[in-house]
Amino acid sequence: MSSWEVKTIAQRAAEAMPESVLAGAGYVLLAVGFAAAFMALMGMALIYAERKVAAHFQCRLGPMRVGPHGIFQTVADTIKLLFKEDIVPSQSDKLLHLFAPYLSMMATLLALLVLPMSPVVQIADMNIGVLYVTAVTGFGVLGVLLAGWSSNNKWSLLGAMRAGAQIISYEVSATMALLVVVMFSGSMQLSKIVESQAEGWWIWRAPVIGLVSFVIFLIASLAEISRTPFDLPEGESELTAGFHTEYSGLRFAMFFLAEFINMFIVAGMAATLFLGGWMPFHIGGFDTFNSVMDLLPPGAWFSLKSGLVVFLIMWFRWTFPRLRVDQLMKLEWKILLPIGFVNLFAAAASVVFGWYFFPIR
Amino acid sequence: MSAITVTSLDERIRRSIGADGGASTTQEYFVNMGPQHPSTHGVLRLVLKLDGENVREVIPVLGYIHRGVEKMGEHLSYRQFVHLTDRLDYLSALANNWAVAKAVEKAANIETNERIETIRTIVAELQRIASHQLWWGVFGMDLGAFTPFLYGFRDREKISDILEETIGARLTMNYIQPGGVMFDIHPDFQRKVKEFLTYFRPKLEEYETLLTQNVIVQERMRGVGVLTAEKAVSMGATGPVLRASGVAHDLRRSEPYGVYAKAAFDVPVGRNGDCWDRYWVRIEEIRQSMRIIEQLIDNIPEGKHLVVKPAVRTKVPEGIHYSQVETARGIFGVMLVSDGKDVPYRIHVRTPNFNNLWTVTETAPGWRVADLVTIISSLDIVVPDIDR
Amino acid sequence: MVVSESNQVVAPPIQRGGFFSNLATGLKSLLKGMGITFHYFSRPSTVVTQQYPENRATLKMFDRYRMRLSLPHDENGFHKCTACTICEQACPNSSIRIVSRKGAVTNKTELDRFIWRMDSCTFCNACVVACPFSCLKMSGDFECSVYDKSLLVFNLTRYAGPTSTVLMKVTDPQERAKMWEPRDVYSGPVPLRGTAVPGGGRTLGAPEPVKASAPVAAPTPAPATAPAASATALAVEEEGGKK
Amino acid sequence: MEANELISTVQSLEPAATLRDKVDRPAMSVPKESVPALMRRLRDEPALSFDMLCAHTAIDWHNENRIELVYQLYSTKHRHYLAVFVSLLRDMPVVTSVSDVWRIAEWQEREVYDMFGVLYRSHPDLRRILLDDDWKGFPLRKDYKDEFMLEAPK
Repeated sequence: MSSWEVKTIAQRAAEAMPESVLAGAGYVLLAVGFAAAFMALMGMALIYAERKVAAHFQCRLGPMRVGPHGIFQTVADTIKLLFKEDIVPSQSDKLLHLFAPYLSMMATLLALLVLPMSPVVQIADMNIGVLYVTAVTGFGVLGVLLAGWSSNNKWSLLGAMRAGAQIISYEVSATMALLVVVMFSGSMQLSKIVESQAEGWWIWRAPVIGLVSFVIFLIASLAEISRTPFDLPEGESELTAGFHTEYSGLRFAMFFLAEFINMFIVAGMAATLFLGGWMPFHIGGFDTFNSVMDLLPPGAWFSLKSGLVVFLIMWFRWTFPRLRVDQLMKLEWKILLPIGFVNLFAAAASVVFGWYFFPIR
Repeated sequence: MSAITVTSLDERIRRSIGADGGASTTQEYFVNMGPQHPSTHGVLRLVLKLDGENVREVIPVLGYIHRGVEKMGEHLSYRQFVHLTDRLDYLSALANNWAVAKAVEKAANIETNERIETIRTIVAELQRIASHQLWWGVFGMDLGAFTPFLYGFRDREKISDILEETIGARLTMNYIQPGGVMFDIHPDFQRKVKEFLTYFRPKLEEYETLLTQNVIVQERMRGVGVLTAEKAVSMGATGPVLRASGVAHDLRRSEPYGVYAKAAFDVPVGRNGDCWDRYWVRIEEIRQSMRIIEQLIDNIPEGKHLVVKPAVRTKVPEGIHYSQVETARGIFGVMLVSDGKDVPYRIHVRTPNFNNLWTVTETAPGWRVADLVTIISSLDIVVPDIDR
Repeated sequence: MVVSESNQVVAPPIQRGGFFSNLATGLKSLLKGMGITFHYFSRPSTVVTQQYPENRATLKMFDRYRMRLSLPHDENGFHKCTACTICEQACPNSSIRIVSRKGAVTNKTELDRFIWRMDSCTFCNACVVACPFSCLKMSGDFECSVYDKSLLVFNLTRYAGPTSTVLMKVTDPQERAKMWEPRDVYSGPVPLRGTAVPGGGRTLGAPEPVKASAPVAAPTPAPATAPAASATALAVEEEGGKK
Repeated sequence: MEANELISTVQSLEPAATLRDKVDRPAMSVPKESVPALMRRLRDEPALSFDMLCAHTAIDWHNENRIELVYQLYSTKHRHYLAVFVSLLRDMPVVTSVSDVWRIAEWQEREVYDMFGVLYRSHPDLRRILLDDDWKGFPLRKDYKDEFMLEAPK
């Protein structure tokens, strides 16, 4: 590894750009291509995982027919979706209707770019990484709102409005939880945050505070990506399919994919910020233990951790019912936000007085 | 005499919009919930007047699965009519069969024996449990939790198998006939029912943990869709819906038929008539039904399973004959108008869901769309039973 | 208006306390629910799914399971139906049509065709129960899907002729053979009781023009061990062969 | 309340009420003029308190040229039943609605209108309930015919 300098693709692009625009553009294309391919593959894998996990929660087997244990089921479904007729309602706002799924997808793609999946697999490493992720995930609500509005369907509009209110509200709490980690690690750069957890993960290193902010982050992010128990924008039993009622074929697949990749991003962010990212499980001082833990490559650690969070999210989905709109708002403004505030103050105090295990040397 | 005008649905909606054509109420809009909607449980259509998410008015529109059962009944013999009642409330097929059988037996003076009545009671109670299991699963799904649906169906499957072994059908059973039951119970019946009871008891506790005690479910149900006792009675609601409002009217208790008089059981009643009470009453009814079965299953007396030859067309003396039974959803009543032939002159079925449905027009306004789903689900509606 | 009599149980109210106790009980209830779902997730033995077409070998229907009506033929290939039409009268939706004929030798009414319309049958079992000679049975064969509704009209008898009792009294095989003649799959129109189905100009009993899609050959009443009726639509026959 | 007692109480409320025989529960025939007032008394009289209208339907006596309405009443308080019969002319079946006595009557009367063509005076929302608004005829009448109907089986 020593001969090969660790650089993100974005860095390489930036370096290449002054000399040759073409080379820079090539790197950008490489980055986008990588992200898009990753999205498609990860999306399929997640959908398959979701179906299997759901099935086993419900005493079922799930897809079993296409390939051994149905592993090619999502491939078959993808092919089906690609060939399906793309229906645009005649009374809809056609331009926005066509455009909305891309907007939703774009937000997901942009967030994916900064996720540090291992020290070498990170497309861009910004110094404002946390802020950037918060910003672009908030962008996704636009796609949902436009989809609901342009469909010219009352159920869609209801779903979109629910989504708008929900995502904007819960962003406050999610950011509040993120701030705790930013405070602890003293940086917004995601790679730095990961490195700051070499001695121990923030979820347990800062007693209680880390755990509380992890829980808040998880709940708020679930609401942001509208997964059960916060799947009101889609609320199958209430709004049939919510904002994407009028979508079919490829465009529906885009919403679907964005939803699942968002889940991965939430899991990845949770792993990065609270569970040490690609860092192996280390305990400060126990060197033998730490070296054993190092045997697993960083990428595997990241997958393991984010996989765990993904499983947790699915577990929630297949256990809990849905909240009502007013209860959703109550949970955010009356429960999560006060707790988040108190937690933030506690975090500030603990940073000032160094109240955590293995203080930064 | 002033002229009586017959209006139409369009007229009704126009009236709901208001005299000014909606100019002053720009906030409100109408949506169709159904006939194809995941939580209207079939082809029920509700025209909703909404203000944002808030329900202002509910106009149920019926008839999408009207099959004219009463008209068909005028051409079928009493024994043939039984199989049509399977298709009304298909989750209480046995209880519906029983209502017709009871009416014919009472009218034609057919004496059934103890064995027949015990078998009828046991299978009807088994089906009540199955119906409530299905409802529990669907209720969970309407609230957004998909898993209870599968658990409910998984356990209902056990009952379906038991009934299938004896009856030969899983849904449209046509088992209880005037003058007996179609088959005697299968030799394994008693053992399997006992096995089911031991299997299901811990599962019911799981149901409680998964939904009843879940804080989200409780908050979704608490105080939602309150139906006062006076209104419930005035709207003719029966079954768990009425009992949840605090009126302990249970035909099994007030006019025992079958061998209900022999079994000890409690009638669950609610306090406020909200969704929570309706939910709780049904869960408790599962327990009580299991109690009834437990008491009866070992005491099935010997005897014939059919006292009238099935090839004989039963003639019913002239007059009007009633019978009512308590199905899983309420009182199912049959009125036979006979002119002395073996075919009814007119047959009227009073179905519980028809009356129960209309309480939604009273309870839903003021709540949100999500609550409307909860309320409909807590009424446990079977649409073919409404439309007949 | 809570009527409190004996033998009644009244719904418990939902208990709610202060902010923190609500939070604690709420979280606890959620975790308990997750415990239940995880219990099933972690135990693959609790899976109840049946892999249907694959498990055909082990899938056994109950004896009383009501599907395909059949007119069981005994080991000699003869049935017990006397064409008394009681089942026809018992059928609530006119799914049964008994076509009888004057016997060539006996000069008595005997069964020519037993036509059963699966497309209008509700499997209510009324015919089976009503049959005074117990010659009908609802078999457990439930794989009856076909692409053409007209394939759902079955002729349940394999021969036109008297019952097995009458036939077995005649000891001479030559004489016996004169008394019955084979009947094949029926594919013509079937009148409902009291009215004719529009479009069908043909009458029952008359030789039918054989449709291209309809199965032509019919098994002769050979000594068959299978109790199922001969009249099996082609598609079903193929399905059965795969089992 | 016992059947005889019940009948005499009703007769004291409405002298024109007569016993309807060949019914297996207490049944009274009352003239159609007395319907809303009598029904209200039946509901409000403490000794009767028929607070539930279990079912409301009609019978078409085609040969006698009349339609007979049936109101099946139940009292959740006293747990007794009463069936009230009202005869109407088949050609002009008009009766006053009882929907302000029992809420459910509003929909049950709509069904009777839908199936028998009985018109209800002062009904808040009289329209068809199970059939389409533009349906012709009233199907549960004995002489109803349409092109979908098969002949009655012999």
